[in-house]
Amino acid sequence: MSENGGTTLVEAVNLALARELERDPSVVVLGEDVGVNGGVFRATAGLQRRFGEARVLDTPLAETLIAGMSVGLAAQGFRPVAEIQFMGFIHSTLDQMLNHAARLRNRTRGRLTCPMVLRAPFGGGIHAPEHHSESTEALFAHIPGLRVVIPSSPARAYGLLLAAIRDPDPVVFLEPKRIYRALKEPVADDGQALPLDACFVLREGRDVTLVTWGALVRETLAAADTLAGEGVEAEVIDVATVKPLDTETILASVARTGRCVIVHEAARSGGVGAEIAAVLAERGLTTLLAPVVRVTGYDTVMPLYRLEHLYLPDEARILAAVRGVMEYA
Amino acid sequence: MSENGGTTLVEAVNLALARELERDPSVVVLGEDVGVNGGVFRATAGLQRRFGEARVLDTPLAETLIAGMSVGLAAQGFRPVAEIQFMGFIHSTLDQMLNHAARLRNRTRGRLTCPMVLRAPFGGGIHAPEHHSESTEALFAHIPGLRVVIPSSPARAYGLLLAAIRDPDPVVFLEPKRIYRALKEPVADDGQALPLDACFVLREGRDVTLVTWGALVRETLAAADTLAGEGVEAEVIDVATVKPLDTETILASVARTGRCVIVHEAARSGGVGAEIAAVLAERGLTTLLAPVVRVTGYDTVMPLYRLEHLYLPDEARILAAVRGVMEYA
Amino acid sequence: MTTVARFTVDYTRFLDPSGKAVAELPAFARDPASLVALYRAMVLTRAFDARAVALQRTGRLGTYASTLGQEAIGAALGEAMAPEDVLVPSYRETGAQIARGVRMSELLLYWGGDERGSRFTGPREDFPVSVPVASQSCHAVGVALAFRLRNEPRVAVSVCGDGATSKGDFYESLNAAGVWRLPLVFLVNNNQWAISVPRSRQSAAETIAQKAVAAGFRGEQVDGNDAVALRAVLEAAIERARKGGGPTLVEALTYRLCDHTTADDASRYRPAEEVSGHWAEDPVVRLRNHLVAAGAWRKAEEEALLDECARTVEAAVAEYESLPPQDPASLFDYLYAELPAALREQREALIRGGGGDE
Amino acid sequence: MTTVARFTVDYTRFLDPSGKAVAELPAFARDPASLVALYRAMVLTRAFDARAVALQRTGRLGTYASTLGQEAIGAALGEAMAPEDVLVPSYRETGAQIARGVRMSELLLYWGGDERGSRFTGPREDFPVSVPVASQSCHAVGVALAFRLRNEPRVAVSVCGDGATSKGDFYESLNAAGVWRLPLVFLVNNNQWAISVPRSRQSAAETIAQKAVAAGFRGEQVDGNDAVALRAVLEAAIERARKGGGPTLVEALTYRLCDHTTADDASRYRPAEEVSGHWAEDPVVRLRNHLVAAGAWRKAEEEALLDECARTVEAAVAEYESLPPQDPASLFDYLYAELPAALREQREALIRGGGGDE
Ligand SMILES: Cc1ncc(C[n+]2csc(CCOP(=O)(O)OP(=O)(O)O)c2C)c(N)n1
Ligand SMILES: Cc1ncc(C[n+]2csc(CCOP(=O)(O)OP(=O)(O)O)c2C)c(N)n1
Ligand SMILES: [Mg+2]
Ligand SMILES: [Mg+2]
Repeated sequence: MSENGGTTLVEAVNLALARELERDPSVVVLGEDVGVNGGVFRATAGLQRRFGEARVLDTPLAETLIAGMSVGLAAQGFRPVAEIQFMGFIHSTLDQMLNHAARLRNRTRGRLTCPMVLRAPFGGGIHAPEHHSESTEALFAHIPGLRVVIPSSPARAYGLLLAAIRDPDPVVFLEPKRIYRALKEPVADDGQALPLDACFVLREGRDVTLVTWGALVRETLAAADTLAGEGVEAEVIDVATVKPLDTETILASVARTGRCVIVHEAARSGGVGAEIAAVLAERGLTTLLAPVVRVTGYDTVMPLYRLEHLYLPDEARILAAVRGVMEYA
Repeated sequence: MSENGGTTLVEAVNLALARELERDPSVVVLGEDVGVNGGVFRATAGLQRRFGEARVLDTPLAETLIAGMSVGLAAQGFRPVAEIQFMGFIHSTLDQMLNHAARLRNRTRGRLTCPMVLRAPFGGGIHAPEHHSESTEALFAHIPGLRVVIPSSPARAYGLLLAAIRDPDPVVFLEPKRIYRALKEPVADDGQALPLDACFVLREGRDVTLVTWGALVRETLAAADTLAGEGVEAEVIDVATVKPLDTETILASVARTGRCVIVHEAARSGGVGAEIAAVLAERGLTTLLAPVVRVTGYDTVMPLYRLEHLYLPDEARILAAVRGVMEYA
Repeated sequence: MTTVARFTVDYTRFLDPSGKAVAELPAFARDPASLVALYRAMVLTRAFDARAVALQRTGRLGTYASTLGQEAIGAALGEAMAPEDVLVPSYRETGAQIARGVRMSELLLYWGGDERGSRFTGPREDFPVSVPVASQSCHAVGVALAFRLRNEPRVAVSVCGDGATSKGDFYESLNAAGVWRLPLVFLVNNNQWAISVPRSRQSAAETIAQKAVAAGFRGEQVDGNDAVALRAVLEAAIERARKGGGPTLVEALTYRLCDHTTADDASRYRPAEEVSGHWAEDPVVRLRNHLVAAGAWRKAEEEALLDECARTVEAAVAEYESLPPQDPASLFDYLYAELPAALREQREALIRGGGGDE
Repeated sequence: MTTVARFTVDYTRFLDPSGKAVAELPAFARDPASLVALYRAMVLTRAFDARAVALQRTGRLGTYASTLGQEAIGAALGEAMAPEDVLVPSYRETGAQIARGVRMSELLLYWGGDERGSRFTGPREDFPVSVPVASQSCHAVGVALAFRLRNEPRVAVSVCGDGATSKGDFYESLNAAGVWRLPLVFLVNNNQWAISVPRSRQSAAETIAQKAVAAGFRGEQVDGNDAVALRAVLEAAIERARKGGGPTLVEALTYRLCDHTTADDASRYRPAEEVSGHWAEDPVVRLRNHLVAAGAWRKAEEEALLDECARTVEAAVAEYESLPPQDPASLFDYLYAELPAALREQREALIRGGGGDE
């Protein structure tokens, strides 16, 4: 799809949307500027031209409505895939997602269901304006009845988005926009979904387990490479589905390595990393040879872009944390 | 204030509101039905009659507005104390609380500030209708720039609410409605605030640390009594301010006891208990003699009232967890 | 300065409070016998309401929201909607729900704190009660859009109260329905109160109907205690929507003769005289008077009807009370289509009898 | 059926696109010299905008939202508001912000990703830019209520775009302002586009002004490229509000001649001819033509003004670029009045150079 053979993450999103629009007439794409404009990040580029205005709809500027009407469409058997333009504007969907999307099946004992996807680009690092760099996945990850899925590569974006759209329950699908175009890899548009609710072990290692998701998978893998040069073999786990958590994979890995560093961009307190560390403290305690360390955004407001580099965890911080953990006797 | 000398928690809230309305002309109370009706739980009973319609305002039925206009009032030097009728309806304030209330000071480098309080009754156990039993404090506790405060007794409700109103920054103040009237104690209406950002150690003990907040403080204290009869001395910590967390008190306690059970009503995954357990895994690991156990609501939707007793943690579950932790070798 | 846009709001009433026709009746109403069904539905709703309140008072039901004084709305809506249409209700649409085939035992289950009350065996696509006011308007937009996308001649009806019209999601929904000219009717039960907040403190708009002006479509007022007017206006709005004429906002002007819910004590905030004054507008009496005057209803029929309603309601109560509680596992079994592995342990722990905290 | 409410929306224009008066001018405009200030403000805004866009293109500024074609709004608002009033802006009020005394270097700082840009040294109670569209309307309600509670003759002005009027918080704010008859003017910059969504797809309402009908107060349209009309209408609305006459919604009909922001490419979704057609309405040219025709403006003055604006803007750029970046600790130092103990370690770790992850 791209000049030099590879596919970017945002192109993979586009491929997955097109594939499902093609395959399943109940799929509709909706959101602000998703039509003619193809989305402010081009995730929906060309879809309206190809599938028509009835399948790819520009909505009025109203996020609560976007989430709420998706509930209505989904209850009627459609599979709405709604885009929220930036995660900073997703918070007014919380009422609908928590009170309705996540509960419709349970409330009606399965009579009505809510197979919807709420997509949003998230995270910092692209020098964007205020409110355009949020990472608030933990808010959604606390809500029973939801799934929260975060891809970290083009291939996983493709396969996980297919899975999210096909899933019979509501999925919040968060796309790390910092790597929308930063990396390319061959993506076969073969309609093969990847499993939800499962971590991906991206690198095996016996010395320490690095647990992460989204854009920071890149820095974490780079750190693992650097560590390998120092004789430390790090296992790298991409959590991918942060709700519900595949704790078994993480526990099994830490049972082998005895050490765990969790890396995420969101503010530390109450981030998804807290849940992972808590699970280790509950069910992996005896396997721990060192404290569980979190390398995360600070408990501050994401700063405007001039200082955002200070906020974002980077390879150096990951390395420092891992070295600390390794030295721990 | 009450027949038999004691003051209930909801009466203590009322006393604190009246005290601050009296003391500080910049305090205004607003919300749905807070005026003539005195609030659906009577927390604002009599205040409009006493302080007038300019100080105690019924708003239109619009939670986003209630939070957002409070930001405007606060920026103008008022100290709005807004009531959200039930926590189930608080989620549409999240956009305003996260994007504005929590950020106004930071965004303007201190030029404008946001000394507002958003009060809401929360939690289950009163056989209320759907959406009237939520415990979603973790959503707010993840937001940098906010404080989240939860009293667990009439005296602490009084003292902490005074502190919240006097605090120069936004505070989400969550009132455990299950114990609004369930217990009474003498409350001196002396205008003495209690400290924010600090846990209360309600009971000292050397064997295990029980960490909790809100309505479940009662069951936890009861469990501690039962345990004392079995020769287990439990320390009971009421976290009170769940954001920011007073981790020092918790760490110090666990350093002494070596064991920790966390009790909360909210869904387990990503609850505030996760952050506490994570802090123990990071900074208290060597002091832990047993896994950190969480006794919490399930990762399910709070059921309608007929089955809510199955959802709510109770003394039996606390006891079972503590006994498990104590037996751990 | 030139005038670039003009709007009006119309008001419809056919029967005055005494039941006398004040305008030429619509076709369906000229044969008074055809109004009997409307009347019967209102009486049944009132009987159910009274029983539900009584059950709550004796601890056999949870908090309940009566529709006393507002029965004409549900009865008329029940007749105006086609079975294949979809109702998206708030918590005060008991009458319409019954009329559409939700079992009374299901309604009791819902208010009795049991999720099975929302697994309707009747109108399978109707939405369950929405407690967060106005939030359901957005769902109705999605439902109506689904009809449009599938080219089905069906209509969604979203119902909420006067207080709910202050909420942003109400307006977002109106606006979207206008943009897409959706087959969607917004019905507002303007019962003058939102718990303790009177209509005058809820909005400075002279009418609720005019809120549709903001969204570019028709809003109209109707006497909400006049079942004939309600049925006529709702039928017209629904048929217009069905034929591609777009949405309508219908404001039904009525009065909440009851407390907000059984958890409320309205005497704290409104004078008894205001309430008793509104009893003169009682929609049930109004239609009965009309039928009696037309010779279409007699004392014996009234007695038989009351008797029948009492029996129907009693049977529903018996059904409600005979149903064993749900299994504890039900807390988990409807959360997702398939239980995620992460939740298996919690479910097992719950079944074992609570705990299972690791 | 009777009509129970009627509404109209008026439209005001004084100058036609060529600058000719089409109606009797308001008092302030009869002396054309008095319009020069208005004109100068517009030209300065345009100069600033052009420079900001250029800075962005060369990587010296972040994403920027130009106001090209919409300069009359900010200039007129700047004149209509009193210094003690409070502006509650969106991100496209550069003109009004400059007119109210926000330093251009501060504006550059904000768009340059530096929080100090919102610590205005000028209008100290004005709100900073609000990025989440319409959310600021709620703040304006609070500000206006504060004025009312303190009995101050001050007015809040909330500004947003046409797209923002689809959001629920916009409506919640209108409704509350209506209920309390607040000293609050809602100004909508209807530039016909919300990024790629045209006005016609945003709402079926014939005018944005009529959205005020939903809230029970006056809404009016004004030619948003006619600075004279804008000033007249805004002054009247603000003075009415100041005197207790309640809120007004003013819809300024204009056109976004620029891309949405520097991150946008509008050619993807709107034809070049549409844009070039709207250049004929250019508010700057319109007022200049008017002044020139009235003999109140000459070529030399124009040249001097352009020169002066260029120098003023350049000085602001120099000031912006000379400011050293904020201290890393600034990430923590404005979060709370006093840093909570729980954050001390994180702050220290950051100062030490990142990390400090335990
Ligand atoms: C979003 C939301 N906020 C608050 C409540 C609490 N509440 C329940 S009913 C009600 C008043 C609703 O009034 P109205 O819309 O007029 O409907 P009515 O009850 O009169 O039928 C309130 C405030 C709620 N259910 N939802
Ligand atoms: C709540 C929210 N949703 C989405 C966005 C992203 N966004 C920024 S500007 C814009 C369009 C706004 O259009 P309009 O209100 O007409 O203002 P204009 O930009 O034309 O001045 C959108 C969708 C946002 N800033 N806030
Ligand atoms: Mg009402
Ligand atoms: Mg616009």
